[in-house]
Amino acid sequence: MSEKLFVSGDEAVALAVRQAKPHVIAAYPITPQTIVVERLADYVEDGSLDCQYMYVESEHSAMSAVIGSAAMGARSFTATSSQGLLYMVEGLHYASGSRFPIVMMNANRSLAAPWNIYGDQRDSLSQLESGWIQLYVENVQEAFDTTIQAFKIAEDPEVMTPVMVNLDGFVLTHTYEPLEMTDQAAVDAYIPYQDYINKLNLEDPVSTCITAGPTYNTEFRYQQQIAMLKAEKVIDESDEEFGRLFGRTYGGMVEAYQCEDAEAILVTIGSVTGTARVVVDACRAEGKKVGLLKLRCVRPFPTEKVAEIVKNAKAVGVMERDISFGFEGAVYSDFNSALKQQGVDVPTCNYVGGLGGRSISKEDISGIFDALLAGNTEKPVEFINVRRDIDYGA
Amino acid sequence: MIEIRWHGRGGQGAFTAARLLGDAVVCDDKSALAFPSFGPERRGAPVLAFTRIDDAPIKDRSDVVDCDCAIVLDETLLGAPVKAGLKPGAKVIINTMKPAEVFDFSDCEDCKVITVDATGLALKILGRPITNVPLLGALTAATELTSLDSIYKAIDTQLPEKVRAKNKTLLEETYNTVKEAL
Amino acid sequence: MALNAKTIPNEELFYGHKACGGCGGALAIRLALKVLGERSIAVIPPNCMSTVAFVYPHMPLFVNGIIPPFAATAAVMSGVLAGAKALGLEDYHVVGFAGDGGTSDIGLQALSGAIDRNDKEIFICYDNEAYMNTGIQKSGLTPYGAKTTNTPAGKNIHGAARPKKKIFEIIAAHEIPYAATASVGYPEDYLRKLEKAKNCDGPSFIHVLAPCPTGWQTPTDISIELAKEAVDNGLWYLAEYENKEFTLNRNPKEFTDISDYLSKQGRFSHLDENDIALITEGRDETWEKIRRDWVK
Amino acid sequence: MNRPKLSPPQPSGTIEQLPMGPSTRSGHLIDVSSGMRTFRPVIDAEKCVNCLRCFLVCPDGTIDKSGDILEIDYDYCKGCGVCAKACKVEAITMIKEADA
Repeated sequence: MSEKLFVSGDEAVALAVRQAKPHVIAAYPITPQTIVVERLADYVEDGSLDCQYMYVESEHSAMSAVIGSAAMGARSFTATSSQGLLYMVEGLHYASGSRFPIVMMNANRSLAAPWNIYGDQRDSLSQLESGWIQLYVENVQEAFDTTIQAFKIAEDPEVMTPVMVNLDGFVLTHTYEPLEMTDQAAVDAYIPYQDYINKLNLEDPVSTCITAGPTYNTEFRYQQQIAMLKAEKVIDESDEEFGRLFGRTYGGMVEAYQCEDAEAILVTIGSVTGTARVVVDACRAEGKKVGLLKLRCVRPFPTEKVAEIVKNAKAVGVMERDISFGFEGAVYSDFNSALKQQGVDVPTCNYVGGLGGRSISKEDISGIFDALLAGNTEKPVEFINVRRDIDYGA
Repeated sequence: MIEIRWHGRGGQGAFTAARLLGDAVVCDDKSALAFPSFGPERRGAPVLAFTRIDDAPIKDRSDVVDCDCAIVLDETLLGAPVKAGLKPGAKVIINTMKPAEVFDFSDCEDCKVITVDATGLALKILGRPITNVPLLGALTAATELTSLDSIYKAIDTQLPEKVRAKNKTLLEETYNTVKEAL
Repeated sequence: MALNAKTIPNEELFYGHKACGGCGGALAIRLALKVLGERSIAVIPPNCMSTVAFVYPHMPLFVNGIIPPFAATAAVMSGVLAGAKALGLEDYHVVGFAGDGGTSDIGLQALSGAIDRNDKEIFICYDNEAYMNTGIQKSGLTPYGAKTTNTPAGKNIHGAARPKKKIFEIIAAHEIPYAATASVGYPEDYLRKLEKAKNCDGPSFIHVLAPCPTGWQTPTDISIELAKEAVDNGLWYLAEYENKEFTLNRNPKEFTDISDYLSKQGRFSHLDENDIALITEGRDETWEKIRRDWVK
Repeated sequence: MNRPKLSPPQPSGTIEQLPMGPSTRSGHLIDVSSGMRTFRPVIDAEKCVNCLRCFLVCPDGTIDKSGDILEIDYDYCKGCGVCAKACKVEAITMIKEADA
């Protein structure tokens, strides 16, 4: 019988990591990820988690340490956020290029300057090119379930690519919600530890993370691309199998909610999806044909799936807590490119909001649906709720 | 959906109360979200915490704008933020020795003020002026959102073992005090 | 059994590499691996040695090896140790070979952290006194007066303006179980220190002077000899730190001529009498202190 | 001579046969270093007193001490001359590669 708990997103991740039984955990504290590393330290202290828990002096060293442990073939976990993720960036590429199946939790948080500890997704979305699989979750239960799935995806022999599980800072990391735990024995069976070949070996020495010049570099890179593309199927299948075992499933790469006959579809990532569901239900009750496309995975990008889902819509909005200054949101660029690749011609709009922790309200979202339904898609990139008249009392 | 707003100062345990309430209603097979006003507030600074309660799983993650109930852990916090966004018929529970009549909420439609000397009760039972659990007792007495039994269960999972028994006593005593007064 | 040319193994574990002829760094790694053995895991950050050890598919390193991020030699070593420990592996040594910059500049934070964790790793700084891999730029261990490509020597600037960081003392200040300085010009002393590091039950650090004929602008055949001269003339010293005490291993009664050492190297060819006087003064100041504090 | 040998090149294959990630077995030599040499050291076995100083200081480890006399692996000797300088009995001479 599964246990029902009332925990925060950070705690859920720590509980999931405990069930995944990593050999090595190395992490450096940063708000709003801190509780993950605190809880994991507690589990090591109380004996409920048997692993090498490393106190490191920086995120750069945290990532480097799990690169070292993964190079030995040890299941390895780290967690970070925001500036910490950026401080790790060099290591992200070492890890993905070396094909080490590291799992990392990232608490999505804004980037300085201006300094801000609150949630947006500019940290992880700035790392789409890092070679990591990027998963985004909507609620605390999904954070738990996806963290367990992440180990399966990363360690799949066809994938062997590190996975970043992203939780919106505070809105998910610090919000308490009901959580159904999974049975430990079933998790053990779902993600059994398996040895891998690109690790160091005392009996038959290996050189890893080595140099590959122009003669071989392209081929190693091509392998990475193939592995990422194969990951798409593995992400879907891992979620399906999880559903069979534990009764919860999230649609794999994407989830289409009320999209079948939808005239206007909003694409969302992360926790805002929940609020958007409420708005979709309300709009539907009023007879408005709107739908929601939740991107659960941004790398690899679900090109064919998104095109298939939105192809009959009249307008699509892409909402993201991110902006590539001077252009548009990174996910919007990807999304448009996916449609173009797939020959789908639907007007699209980019809604940039939720920056630095600003709440995205139901009214914001219903306003977007109304605009999309009315065909107001002339302005491709729109900042939501920019306060042009600043009231310093507010 | 029922939305509760807790007004406290950093260190008073407003968020713990929000969490205990959430956990308790989850024990009742309802759904709940509990979250603090996120931020780097230090001890003593005014803080907010929220509990959202519903029968169905809660998906809405936008900020709480209007609330069904505002709970004030310390009467010095009374002011505009407490009055903001009260739904018609909202309940305001205030930790004070004064009677409810002295608090003017006439500008809030059908608002009902309930007062309780939570500090006094806490000093008597805990020996410390920690008012979050007694105010949860007062809220339960005033709203019956959950039961004392469910809060006991929540206390068992959310609070450290050594403070559980006294907090349960304090909870019950405040609950009874408010019930009698109503 | 003392380690020397007769007793160390004939087998080579770093062989066929494409380091420059006369490379002191290559000798430092070669000798270290002879002492540490084939169950070593070598962590070599981006530097000359990883450049010559790891170019696929030519693999001159005969033990396990990995290139860590430049700043993170010690952190990757810690991770390797943690992984090995968690997987129950036994009988191995984790050794890092970082250059002077990879130790005293960009690698210092991770090294400090690893020592603080008391991780049993052997960190070897092969010091050729500049960033040679990128084309000879000043590092924290470039000595006063050395001409590098970013501390040029001309009328206004006479090469590097500051003396070497005292990285051995910085590491010792962590109260590390074992730290030593060494020189490839005194290989038996270096071998003895490697053996101590190998048997040390905690982090250990060896700072070994390893001349670079290319960066020092010298003929290849004198590079190992120069490493000996640097000790004999007092510009380098052989010392150890263990049980929270410093020991000076070699205390020359008289120093050999500094000018002779400097004049053999193109990087010092611009130095005038004033510069040499300053270098001599710096040396004497250092020795006054270490003789006072490190000689029992 | 007890020194690693040049390994035959790996047989050609498909991209699938490349190792996963840039990793491969350590200790695999596909090239020699003799091309880096202008001079080569030659040991006069008569003069050699077998002190092994040259073996000790060779940065490339190309002097093999396992036999009755020291042998140099000319596949990997770069001709740096460190051994000749280190030899106290002047048993090692550097001769021009062209004259060898």
